[in-house]
Amino acid sequence: MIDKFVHSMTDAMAGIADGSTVLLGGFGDVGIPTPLLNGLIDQGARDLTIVVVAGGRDGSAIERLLSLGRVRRMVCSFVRPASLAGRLLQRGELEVEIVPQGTMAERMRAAGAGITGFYTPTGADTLLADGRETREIGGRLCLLEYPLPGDVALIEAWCADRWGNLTYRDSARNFNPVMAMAANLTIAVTRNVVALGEITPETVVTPGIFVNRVLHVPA
Amino acid sequence: MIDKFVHSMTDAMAGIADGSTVLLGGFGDVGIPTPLLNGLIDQGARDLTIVVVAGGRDGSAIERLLSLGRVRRMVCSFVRPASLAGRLLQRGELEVEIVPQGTMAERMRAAGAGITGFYTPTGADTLLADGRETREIGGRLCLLEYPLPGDVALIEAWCADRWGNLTYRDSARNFNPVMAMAANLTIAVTRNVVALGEITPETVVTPGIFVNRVLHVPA
Amino acid sequence: MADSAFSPLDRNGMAERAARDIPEGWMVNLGIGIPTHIADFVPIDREVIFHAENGVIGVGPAPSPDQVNRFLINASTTHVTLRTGGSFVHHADSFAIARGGHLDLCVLGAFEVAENGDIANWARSADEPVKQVGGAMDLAIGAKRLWVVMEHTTKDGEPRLRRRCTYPLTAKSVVKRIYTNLAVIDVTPCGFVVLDMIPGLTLEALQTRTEAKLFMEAPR
Amino acid sequence: MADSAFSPLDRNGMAERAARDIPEGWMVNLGIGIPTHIADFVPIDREVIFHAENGVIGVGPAPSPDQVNRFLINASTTHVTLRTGGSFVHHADSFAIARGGHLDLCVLGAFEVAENGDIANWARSADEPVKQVGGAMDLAIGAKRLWVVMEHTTKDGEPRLRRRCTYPLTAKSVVKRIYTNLAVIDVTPCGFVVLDMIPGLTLEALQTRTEAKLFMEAPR
Repeated sequence: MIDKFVHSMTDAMAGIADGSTVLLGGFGDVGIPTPLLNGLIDQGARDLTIVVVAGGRDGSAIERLLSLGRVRRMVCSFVRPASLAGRLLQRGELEVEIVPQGTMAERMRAAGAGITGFYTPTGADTLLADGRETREIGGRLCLLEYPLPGDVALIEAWCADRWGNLTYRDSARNFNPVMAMAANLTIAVTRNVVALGEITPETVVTPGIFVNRVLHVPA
Repeated sequence: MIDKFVHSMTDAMAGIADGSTVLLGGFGDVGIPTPLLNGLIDQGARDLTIVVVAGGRDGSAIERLLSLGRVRRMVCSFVRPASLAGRLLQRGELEVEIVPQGTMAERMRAAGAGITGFYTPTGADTLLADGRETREIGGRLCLLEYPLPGDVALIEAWCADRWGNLTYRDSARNFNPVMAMAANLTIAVTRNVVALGEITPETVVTPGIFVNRVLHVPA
Repeated sequence: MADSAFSPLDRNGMAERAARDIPEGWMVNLGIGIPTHIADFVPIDREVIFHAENGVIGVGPAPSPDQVNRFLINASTTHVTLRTGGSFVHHADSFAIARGGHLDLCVLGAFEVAENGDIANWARSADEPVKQVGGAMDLAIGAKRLWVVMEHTTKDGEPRLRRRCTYPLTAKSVVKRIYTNLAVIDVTPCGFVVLDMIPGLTLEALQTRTEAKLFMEAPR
Repeated sequence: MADSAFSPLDRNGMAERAARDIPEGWMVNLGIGIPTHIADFVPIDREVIFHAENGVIGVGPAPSPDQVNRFLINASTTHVTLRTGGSFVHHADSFAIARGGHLDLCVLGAFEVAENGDIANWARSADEPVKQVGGAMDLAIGAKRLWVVMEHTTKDGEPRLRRRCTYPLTAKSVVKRIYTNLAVIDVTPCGFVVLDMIPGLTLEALQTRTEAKLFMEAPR
């Protein structure tokens, strides 16, 4: 019987190695897998590359991970100068790769979809293209982008079943389904557990094939 | 009030020009927008390029469109030699571009997503790559593919509301949502009409923004 | 500049002015800042579908304090409601919408717009160590139309409507129209064409606040 | 070939043999032809998730004639059922699964397999005017493992296990294992390694039916 539920945070975090690239779901305060981030902090992996939309709000688990010096590199679409990430960056204590938000999502989708590179007009006429390969396609300057895969994805779901089929609540969907398909090891925290089949076949958002472990942490 | 329903086949087919590229949903006998194909036959547009997974079964509306000489070119993933499309091809009366099925889907997705080109290992080591641009990425030979947009997409839905939000039934989903996003003019036939809001926000498969016209043809 | 027989629009005034020009049926993305407030001035019975790049299609008005759904925010991370008919998509699909030309309109704030349609809205200098790109570059190149809402000049009176942008670009040749606190200006192949000015403002006075040359169509 | 003290497997026998090696929990795509029948030999309580490239995840057994759902077919366009826990995705997502390495296994039919793992399964000649590619190229390059199920030789007795494929390739260096009516053979960096043969067949007899060199691990 396929059963992707794990029953402890230790089991959920098992095997996350130092130096891993970790994709972190969420946008704003919504859809962030905070219990798993706290689990990662306790688990101890360091020298991490994290991929997350933004640098983490004051008081967030991401900020705590940064403050503990566990992150070497952050791939994100923006950093506020006044945030911890902004200060670490200015002090040279954090590498940051700034990626347009849509390109960031698309690079992860490419990783999950076996697309080994793609061209996009996004950013092609900007200083983000400095020194990079561009190509004119249909009269538009386009930038060559490569996939952004994760060793691990930490995501938040609303409902999950034992196959790892997931749904999301409202705008908590955001990056979570994209990251689920882009990582070798996808770990979901879910607010709700349902029996197999309760999520109807037409309404599964992330098929369980993209999910390796599910931890139930009630709301 | 936004209302994408049209109330006659004439209105549904209005403006489809000679020489158009028409994306045709469906796989096997499932999810084919047969009423719209019949509408297209009556509407009269010719010199068409059609994009469809396969050459059309005997007795199908696609075969009828072909038999009337309305198709100049077909982009598809396979043609049976014994089919009408196969015979037209062998007689030099039909241009055919054979595309691996996943690449075909991805090229339409790229068209809909503003991706101006992508690399895939699919077909890179085969004669489909003859004379085409390849690139080694991460040690794998990859083929450069370009978007496959439609002037028109004809698709089949299960439920639709007046904003053009759509759901599909079972495996009738197939190419339909991908084609919906890849065409300038997306025309859906739906078996069922529901009030706005009856398709819950989490279960909309094709948001109405991808849909221009909806025709109700009860099952 | 001794002319003062006019009152520049405030933020709400600019948002209201832009809202007037958005017809029913458009799919519209509103950027952070003043653009977000445009939705407040589109009457609910004029069906405009607002897209938020965090995957919300059909953003509705702000909720009353007792009706906040903490799972439902817009791209400014403000709590919103969802209109009947709205739906959710994931981030890759949401930016497929933005980049793929499915937005009839995107409205962004900016530091500067040039007469060739270039926009600069994400960094004040190429050397800034801390960068804030977000989704603006994807939206700017992808929407069918890009409008900008911004103050006509900086606080120090420096013009924001430029011959060429002085700040790092967000995208080239994309802005179609600018709503400022003083005027509505189209960006055309011939440059900036003034469509509308606030009462009491003269074209000469507007030109003194604008680096690039302004044009005005002859009245008919 | 006077040896006849063995009975080659029939199509069901080959499917049954391959089914034995598929463990619970794998996500598996089965190609058209004999591979499709492998599912019939995986007991329902061994949870294997079958993927059909037309967007079905969790393909179940064939329906009884009175339970056919005409909206539910597999990639061979045969009516199927859906297992509890199954789901539907669209074609682009379905091939993202195939190409993106999310299939633990794909099993295809083939005309030929070479000792370097090349597979030829879509055209008998480069000059064939009518081509049938389908989804095989995407599946062949994308799955974590590619197995092939095919007759060991053609009807005319020509070998299908080749030093190099003579037909146009579907993909290079991808086949990991071959199930024929005579044997189970791994494709390794050293070439073809025989894992299993039908009773009564000798390695010598198998080699006479195989173009490329066969190896067998020493028994322990």
